[in-house]
Parts: sequence; C-alpha cells; structure tokens
Amino acid sequence: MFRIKSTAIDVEALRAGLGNPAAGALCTFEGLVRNENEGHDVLKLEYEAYEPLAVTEGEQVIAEARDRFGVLAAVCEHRTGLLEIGECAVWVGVIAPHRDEAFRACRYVIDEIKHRLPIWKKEYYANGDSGWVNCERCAEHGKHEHD
Amino acid sequence: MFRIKSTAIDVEALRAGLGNPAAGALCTFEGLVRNENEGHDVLKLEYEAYEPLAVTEGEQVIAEARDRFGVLAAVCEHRTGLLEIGECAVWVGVIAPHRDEAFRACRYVIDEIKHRLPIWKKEYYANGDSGWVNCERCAEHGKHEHD
Amino acid sequence: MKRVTVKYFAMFREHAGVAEETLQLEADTAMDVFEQTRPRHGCREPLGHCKVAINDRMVDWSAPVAEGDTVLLFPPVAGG
Amino acid sequence: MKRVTVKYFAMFREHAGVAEETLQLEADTAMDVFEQTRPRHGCREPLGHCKVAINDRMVDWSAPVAEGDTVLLFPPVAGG
Repeated sequence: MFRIKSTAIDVEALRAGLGNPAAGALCTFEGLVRNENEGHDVLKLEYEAYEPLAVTEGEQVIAEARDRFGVLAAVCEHRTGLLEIGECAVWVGVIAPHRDEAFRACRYVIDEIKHRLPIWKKEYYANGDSGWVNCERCAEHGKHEHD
Repeated sequence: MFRIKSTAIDVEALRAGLGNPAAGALCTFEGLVRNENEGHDVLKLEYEAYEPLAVTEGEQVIAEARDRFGVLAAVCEHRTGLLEIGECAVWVGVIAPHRDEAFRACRYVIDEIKHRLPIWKKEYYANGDSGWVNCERCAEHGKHEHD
Repeated sequence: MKRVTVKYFAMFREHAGVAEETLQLEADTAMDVFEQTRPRHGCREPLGHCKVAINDRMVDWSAPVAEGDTVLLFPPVAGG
Repeated sequence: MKRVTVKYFAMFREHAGVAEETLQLEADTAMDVFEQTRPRHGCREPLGHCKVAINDRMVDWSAPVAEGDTVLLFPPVAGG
C-alpha cells in the first residue's frame, strides 16, 4: 500500500495496521525534516508530488519489494505540503518472518521511492532563500537552484 | 541506551524519545513473537536474561554502533518473561542525519544483541512440548532441545 | 508541426511561470519536446537526470509524441 | 582443588536442576570448569557455541579460575 498524504502521517496507525501473527520482524524507516542540509540552516520543507504517477510508481515499488524479498507486507506513505523540522516526510514499514528480508525490503522501498517517484522538495533557509533539492544521484552534477 | 524490561515495551514512548532536529532518518527494528518456528506451531515465548551482563553488553553494542556509524542516538529494549504471539520482544531505534547510517547501525545493533547478550528463548508449542531455541550461528549444529 | 500540451513541475514550473501550456512543436520524441522547451523550463541538468511522461505514463526519452499528447516534464526528483 | 561457585542458565539450569552450586574442582581455566561440569549442565553443543563469565565479567575459555570465583556458564544465546 502506497499513499500520498497532505496531512500528518499517523505513524502509530500505520504500525498497528501491520499486525500479523506470522511476522517475526518489523523494520520501519522514517524520513524526518532536519534543520540542516549541505551547510544551510533549514527552517521548513515543502514537498510537491504529481500524485497520479507518484501513486502508480509507489505501488509498483511496493509490489517489487514483496516479490523480491518475499515479505508479508510493505507500506509507505509520503507527505506533500509544508513540513516543519522534526516532522515525518515519509514512512516505510515492512513485516516479514525474519529480519533480513524486513531490513532489505525496507531499504529497497525507500531507495526506490526517493529516486523514481515524481516528488520534489523545496527547502526554506534561515537567510530567507529557498531552493529545490536535486536528487541524490544527480548531486555530483548540480547543487541547489536558488531562486 | 539499552534496557531489559519485564513488562511491555512502549514503542511510542521510545520513538518519541528519539526526537532530534538534526535527525533526517529514523530506522527501527522490532522483533515480534511469531506463531511458527521451523515447522512448529508456537503458542508463546519465554525470554530469560542474565540482566547484569546483558545490560553491560547491550550498552557496549550501542556504544559500538554510535562509534562505527556516527549516528545521533541508538536505543534498544529487550523483554524478559512470557510473551504472546504478536508481542514486541525487542525494539531498536536509531536516528542519524542520513538513512544509510541509520539502517546500518540499526542492523548492527540487532545482529549483535542477538548473538552476544546472555538472553535465552524458550518456545511453547501447540502440541504441549517446549524447547530452548539455539542461537542462529549454532543452528547448523544443533536444533531444539526438547524437554 | 504538432499541437502538444506541456506540463511543468516544481523548478520547471517556477521557471516557466505557468504549470502548463499548449504549443506547436516540430517534435517526434519526448526528448525533442524537452529540448525545444528548454528556454521555458530552464533546465541546466543533463537530460538523464530528468524524467518524462506522456498522457500520465512514464516513458523513455525516445518515446514518440503524437498530435494532442500531453507531455509531463519532471525535474530531478527528490522525495523522502 | 579449588572451591568454585558455578551458575547455570536456561537449558543448563533445567538440566542441572539447580541455578547454582559450589563445587571442589581441579580446574585451572574456565574451560576446565565447563568440561568438568558437563554431567551437570548436560551441554551437547561445541564449547564455542557457549559463553562464560567469571565474577560477572565475560571472559575467554582460557581465562584462569581462582579459589572462590563464581563461574557463569551460558548456553548458546538466542535473544531478539
């Protein structure tokens, strides 16, 4: 299950939804808004998604994780809109009989989500500037495009 | 911080305790009691720990994780006593600026906890038998010692 | 010439000043649309860092563009 | 002969029927204590799968045992 949310991600509800008597391992990942990026003091973040394709591609990533690692369930929610420092921007949870598959599938989901989904992130800095964040795999070619 | 608990692990409180404005990633692992092990239907589990050394060694593992991966914080709690299917037997949470360190440190903590701490697990089966579970690294040499 | 609707996202939209526009383009492929609209989206990244969809389906840059298609130009993504 | 207190855990304790006992042993090392108490703890595993502590400190099997020491014999661990 993959979902885009414009309101706060309910981590406890997501975790509760992953109950399964065959599950011996739950691995979760939360992407949090932090107060610094590449030397800049960050005040808040804004996420923009093209929801129709983000959901299609997100569901595809979840299906791949289930197929490749044989996990019992995988869930991901991603925020849009303005987020404050400390807020949860993305949550991934995976249950499996054993921990190795749970860890690997969880890592797979967040890596693919970050690189494949049409989602963009704008940082607002303490000095009044703002800038779109480039993808990790592009980081060696271009840095922030400041407005 | 490592702790042995004889009552339910409060996952939400542990997660709330890991708030840090510099954290961009939170990786958690939960070991859950599952209803099956090596073909046996499991009804419940009993964990026994030798607490003085489990705590010393657990704190050591946490310190190693912080040193090796440079994470902001790592926390682990491990249960003792009787646990029902679905209950949390062990919880690990790691915060870091970026996800790679968070995942690797979380995995390191649970792997080391499982192999180094004086903690033992007894399974109670649907057929009335019970048996101590051997460590994973010993699994090729001996299976359950049924009473 | 083909009539193509182009949608811009994130930094592309901010540069273009519009979220979408319908253009007459001499374009056979998605890549042609991207290159011919560079002054609009202002991309300074290599093409390979960006993504493209036609009519809400992710496609390769070599995908053909037909009269009336909607081409979505995605700058480098950065979710999570 | 040395007076040594031996503590058994988990399956070792169940096999011995006691959690600890004080024994007179001809033992120089932790390994000697383990081997001489095999009939008590009943271990069928290779030594390397088990762990040992002396006076609440984890030690190697070659660690020396002194008069009055408490030796803790840990069967293969299985936390988590």
